[in-house]
Amino acid sequence: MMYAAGLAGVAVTMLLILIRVLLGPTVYDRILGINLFGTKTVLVIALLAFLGGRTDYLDLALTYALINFIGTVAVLKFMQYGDLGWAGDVEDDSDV
Amino acid sequence: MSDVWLAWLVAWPVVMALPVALFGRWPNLREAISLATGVALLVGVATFIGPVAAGARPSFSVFSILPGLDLAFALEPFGLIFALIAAALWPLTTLYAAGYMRGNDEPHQTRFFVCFALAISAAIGMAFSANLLTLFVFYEMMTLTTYPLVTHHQDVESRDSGRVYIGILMVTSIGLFLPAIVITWLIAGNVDFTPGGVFADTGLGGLAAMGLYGAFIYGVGKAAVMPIHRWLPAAMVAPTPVSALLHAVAVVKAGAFTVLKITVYIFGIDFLQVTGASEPFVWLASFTLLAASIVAIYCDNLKKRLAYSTIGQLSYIVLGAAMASRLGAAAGGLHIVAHAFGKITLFFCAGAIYTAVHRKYVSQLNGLGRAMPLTFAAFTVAALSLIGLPPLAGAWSKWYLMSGALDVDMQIVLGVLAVSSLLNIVYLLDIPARAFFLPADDQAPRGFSEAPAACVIPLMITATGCVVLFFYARPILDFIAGSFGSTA
Amino acid sequence: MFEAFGQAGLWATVAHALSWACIGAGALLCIVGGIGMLRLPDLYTRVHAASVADTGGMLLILLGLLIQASIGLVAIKLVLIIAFLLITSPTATHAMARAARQDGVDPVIDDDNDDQGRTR
Amino acid sequence: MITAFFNQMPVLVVVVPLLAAPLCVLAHRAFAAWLLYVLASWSAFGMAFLLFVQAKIAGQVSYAVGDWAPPFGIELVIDTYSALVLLLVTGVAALTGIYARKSIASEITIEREYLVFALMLLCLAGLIGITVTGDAFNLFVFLEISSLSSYALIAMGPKRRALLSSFQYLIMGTVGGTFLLIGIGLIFMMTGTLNMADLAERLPGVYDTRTVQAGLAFVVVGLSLKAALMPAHIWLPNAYTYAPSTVSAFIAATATKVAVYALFRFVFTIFGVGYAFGSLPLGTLLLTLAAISMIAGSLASIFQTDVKRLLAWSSVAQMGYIVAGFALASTAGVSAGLVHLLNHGIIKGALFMAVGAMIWRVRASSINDLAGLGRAMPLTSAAFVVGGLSLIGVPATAGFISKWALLSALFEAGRYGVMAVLLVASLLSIIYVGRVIEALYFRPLPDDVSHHQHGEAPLGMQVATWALIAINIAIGVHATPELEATGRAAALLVGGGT
Amino acid sequence: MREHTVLRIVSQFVIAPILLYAFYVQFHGEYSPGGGFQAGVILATAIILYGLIFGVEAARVAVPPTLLRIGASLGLLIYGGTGVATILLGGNFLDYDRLAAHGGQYYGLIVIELGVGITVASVMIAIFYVFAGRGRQNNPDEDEDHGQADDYDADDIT
Amino acid sequence: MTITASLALNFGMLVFLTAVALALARWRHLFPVAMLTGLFSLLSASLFTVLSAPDVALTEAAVGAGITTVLFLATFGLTRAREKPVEPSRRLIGLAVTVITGAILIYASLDMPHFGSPDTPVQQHPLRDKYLVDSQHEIHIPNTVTAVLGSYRGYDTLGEVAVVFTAGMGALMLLGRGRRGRRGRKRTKE
Repeated sequence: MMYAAGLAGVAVTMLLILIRVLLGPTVYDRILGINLFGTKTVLVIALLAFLGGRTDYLDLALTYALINFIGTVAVLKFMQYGDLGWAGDVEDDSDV
Repeated sequence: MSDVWLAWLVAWPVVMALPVALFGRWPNLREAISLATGVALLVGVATFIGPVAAGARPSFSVFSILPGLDLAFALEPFGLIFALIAAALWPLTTLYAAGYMRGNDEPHQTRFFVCFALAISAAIGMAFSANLLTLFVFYEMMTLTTYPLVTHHQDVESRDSGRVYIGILMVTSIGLFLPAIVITWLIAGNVDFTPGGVFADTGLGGLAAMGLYGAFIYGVGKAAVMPIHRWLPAAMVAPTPVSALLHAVAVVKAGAFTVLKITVYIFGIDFLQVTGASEPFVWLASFTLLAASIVAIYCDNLKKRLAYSTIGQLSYIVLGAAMASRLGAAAGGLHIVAHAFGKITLFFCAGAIYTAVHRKYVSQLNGLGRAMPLTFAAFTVAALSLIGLPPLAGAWSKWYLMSGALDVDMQIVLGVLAVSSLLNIVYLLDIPARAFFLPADDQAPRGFSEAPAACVIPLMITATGCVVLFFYARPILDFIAGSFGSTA
Repeated sequence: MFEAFGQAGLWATVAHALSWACIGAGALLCIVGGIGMLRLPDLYTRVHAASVADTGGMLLILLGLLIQASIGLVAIKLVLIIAFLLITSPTATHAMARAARQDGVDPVIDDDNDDQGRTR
Repeated sequence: MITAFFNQMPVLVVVVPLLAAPLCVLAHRAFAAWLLYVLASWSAFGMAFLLFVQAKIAGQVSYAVGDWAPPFGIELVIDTYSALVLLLVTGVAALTGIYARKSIASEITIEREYLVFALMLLCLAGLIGITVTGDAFNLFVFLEISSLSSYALIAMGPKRRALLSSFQYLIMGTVGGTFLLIGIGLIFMMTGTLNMADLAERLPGVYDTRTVQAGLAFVVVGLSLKAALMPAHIWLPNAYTYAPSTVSAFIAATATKVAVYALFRFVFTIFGVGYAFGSLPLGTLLLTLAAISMIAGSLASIFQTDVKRLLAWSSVAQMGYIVAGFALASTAGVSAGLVHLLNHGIIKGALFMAVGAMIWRVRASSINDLAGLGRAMPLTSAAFVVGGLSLIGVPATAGFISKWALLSALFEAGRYGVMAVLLVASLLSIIYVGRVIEALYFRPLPDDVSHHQHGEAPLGMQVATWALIAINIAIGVHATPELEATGRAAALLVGGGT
Repeated sequence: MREHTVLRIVSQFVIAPILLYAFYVQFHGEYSPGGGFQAGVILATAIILYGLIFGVEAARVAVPPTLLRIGASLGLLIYGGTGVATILLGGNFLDYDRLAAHGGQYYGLIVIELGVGITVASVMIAIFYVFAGRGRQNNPDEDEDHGQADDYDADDIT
Repeated sequence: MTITASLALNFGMLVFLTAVALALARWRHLFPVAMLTGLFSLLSASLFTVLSAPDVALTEAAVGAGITTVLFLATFGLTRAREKPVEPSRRLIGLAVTVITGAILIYASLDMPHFGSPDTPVQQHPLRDKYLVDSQHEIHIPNTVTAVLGSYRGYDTLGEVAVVFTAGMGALMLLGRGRRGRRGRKRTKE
């Protein structure tokens, strides 16, 4: 029951995020949304694993948690350089 | 002679085409080989006369092309006659061609002689073939090997003509002949040349038989029944020896021969008589005959006129076949012989005239008779033979054709033949008449100026042949008829 | 489930209640974050709402699950997931916000103007 | 040991080329890769021949991969039908090996030659895999291997358009593959099995479900796309035209043929004649499409100025012939379709090889550029002539046998209309073949052709071309063995399916 | 991307666990979801992340393309070779029971999954290299090529 | 309870998927499209999880969410990131094909066995028992999917590996360095 409730909550959140992704308006909104969506998927799968009693599904959640990051990095890099292979400016250490 | 010799005889010119091709650098050697090959072929074919006359029917199956269908040869009198004509006229033409090609400095002579040999091989193959499929194989081989001869000059005109030539012949053969063979095979289960035909017990209806017969008549484009005759005048762009041997003898006779073979051995005279399947084609042949003759009158180009004459003469043979009478068919066979000698002489003459004085239009021939008496004498003999005057070969074939028509109560054919003979006189005798009786123009050579001997000798021989055949017509007819069943 | 009021039973009940609370709160937090995503005026405020609510919601829900899990592989995996998400999610958000800033997406400062900040 | 080898042949014929491909990549040298290709393709050809004999003796060779009895594991099944197609594919591949060395070298950088051979091996393995498998899904897997590799190979063509045409092929091919997969999925859903024999056993029970009908539709459409049947042909002319010569020859001779093989393997063996042609109007539909293919393909072919494109359009027409034969669903018809499938493979392979040799010489493929080559390259041109005549259906060539068989089958089935269409299409082929031959022989060499452009193609290219031509003529003069084999296959398909 | 200090450091933290996890999926596939394919992809993801952060050239140094070419081939060969080995041991193709008296299937599966993993990882990384390595910024000298791309085959068949 | 939840979840996922798919088709700018495909993968992976297919979900997650997005973006680095407008006629053809395919699929679904019902042909075929029960003592590994893919249908998997290999070699051949320097011309870089 509690898993189902959690699931419902996360699903509603996913809906809201999806609307934001579809609406935009900037690309960053979409990236943010998709990133969040990924996290929510992790939650959904984790909850599903417990709901169905198949805890080995957690592997899936783990995979997501790891891989979702890459998509975001790739998008950001592409947005900044228009290219994925570019090593970047090593000298520029202005950040932080 | 063993039966396997049939296959060897067919292969012989092909084999010998190889040395001809190899020795292209040495024209004398090349042509000697060609000539020797031709003579050997003639001798080889002639050895079969005795056994076949004695009633032997040698046959040889090379291998099966399709299950139940062999590439097979079988000899019967009619095929032997056709083979003999081709084999006999080939060495003559080779001799003539040697003179003509050199006299006119033609290019690609080696290709010419090679293709020539291949075409003869195809003719022999057709003559010997034991079934429709074998015949079709050699029929197509002949079309293909004569195509380079037609386009020999490789200029725009010969290319265009070549297109017409190969186009019509291929379209008709693939489009009509082949399906007709397939259908025959499926209906009769057999496409062997069988005395009495293969359709006897198949329940093939009259109308269907008529359609099938039509598919054959028009499928065999080489028979040049109108309206698919256009290829023949087109082929006249070829050098004259080609026109002489191939488009007066081998190719066109191959067409007529095929039609006769199909009529007699596939449909069977009796079957056609009962069903009346071939009757419409009597009228088509008659129409072709008259129309071609009329066109010929208006042709100024000598070779073209002869070509239309050939179209007309071929229709005699088709007529003989289509009237569904044994005698008519045999007469058609005889006409193949008679016309072969007549028409090759005429073409030889045309070539000789071109070689000697480079003229190819009828209107330019005025008064040349004195300069080239031998040529024009031969021309006259051949023309008279074609018109059908005794004592020349053509007389008999027309006579038997008429008798055959009477046998099957087609009196109107007599009228057609009579009218056509008149037209023949008009367009053929016109030429020697001009040569001998009209005054020559300014450029005409004054003295004796015949073509080279290599050109003149063959045409003299063939002209003599026209006369000699007159006396042997009946034996030939009987020989042919022997295989067609009794002649009434 | 509540077989006896023994030590183990008590612990089970408490754990159950605890995880209920965690998951419920987490789900609620997620929804709040979602609403924030949808309703807040510009990118940066959305980042704020989303990031806080998201990390919190995620943490709570997974904690709720962790409580349910027995010690073992499952628990380790859950911990790993939590660790990863805790590292990567804010990093991604941070990088994104930074990129947006560099790209010139302006925050909406003026309260009267509810327009969404946009340049692209 | 020998027996063991014989028993393992069904899988070895696939595995040898499949594993030769990574070896090519490891070797990383053009020559070594070529050698591997030749070795693998010839040994595959040898095994194909032995399998053909085995199938003839035993009727059907079955092999359980992993020793899991079918339907639990994947079964490889070789009957005469697959053995014949297998012979065609491996034979053409083996000859392509001889042909490829010089041709590839002239069109592709040396650095990536090894990849070309690796991909050709993969393509070969895919095509072989399709023919020998007895499992519906396995067929799809190998179809994907062959398709993927052919996309890449076609894109390697020397012109930039090659990329575009490969992309077009990729789109159509992927759609086709997806449809096939959906179809297989649907019939799996209704039967619970993927093994062909098992499917054939279980499908009759669910014949009247809409799911199975839709499954058939998806399979047929999907494989028709791969086979380039008329409305789905648009990828073919571009793909064949812009691919490297070797690839054109190989793919034109095999890829579409194998797709047709697969299509009718599904239709006859899995769905059954009675269902596809009795209950559903598949026969009429396919015949109509075939007739349209014949006419439209031939017509389009006439107007081409590029020889490769001309041949490609002619292939569209010839696919119509093949499908028309199969679509009759009679023993004679299927046999005729199969005969033409084999013969056309041989003919088109030879023609593309001949054209490839000309391209190797003149670096151009428009008809005008070939003018006068009859003298400069007599042997290659002669090969083209024989191949062209075969396409027309002149006797003593394989094309004649096909035409004979097809005409008989159509007449027997009373399909006079299709018969007429076939004849008209053949007549059109006279025109397009004639145009090329005329250019080769009866037009002079252009004046600006420098002397080094004279001369024949390298020996390897000629040997391969003439080998195919020789087979072509051999079939033409003695087709009895071929017709017996196809007749056997047809009897098996038509008789065994119901 | 190196100027993103946070990103860089976090990535360095993340790459190692991803690699570890890939091996877990690879060798634990018999007990939990996943296997060679998934492991290969995850492994590739780690390398790709490295390439994203430090540039493709750096990644090429870490995992050279030659290695990938060999890996891709080797994986397929391992898989097919297992089948050939079973044939040589007297069984049918891929009949793992022949590999060992007991648990042949298990060993067979491990080996072939390894083959799958190697091939998939190599191919995925190789594809990333060829795609990303041809980008606009990474190969400034290839920019001209883009400009003249349309006539690059000017001396080829036209 | 579980069934209802999973049905509701199924339904929800499908609605999400449809929405994303429509957006994918509508958006002209390919950049967000690439991101959306990632999202699409996430959704379908969740769906697979709901359908109890963890192996497929794992693959979808690894490939769809990770690699695909990266590769899409890498491709945009080589091409334009904006879709060229397609002429209406071709769009019409596309629409027709899609509608017809959809219609046939719906037609096909009319006679499909009910979802989750135990008496479907798939459930009743001996294959099911073989794979689900016998495999445990024949192969001795708990993950049936691995057993089926690796052993029972190992030959298919070999084929799939070959597909991957083919794709890799194809990409290497077409895009690898040195494409320009053909026929004797030496490549300039490295």
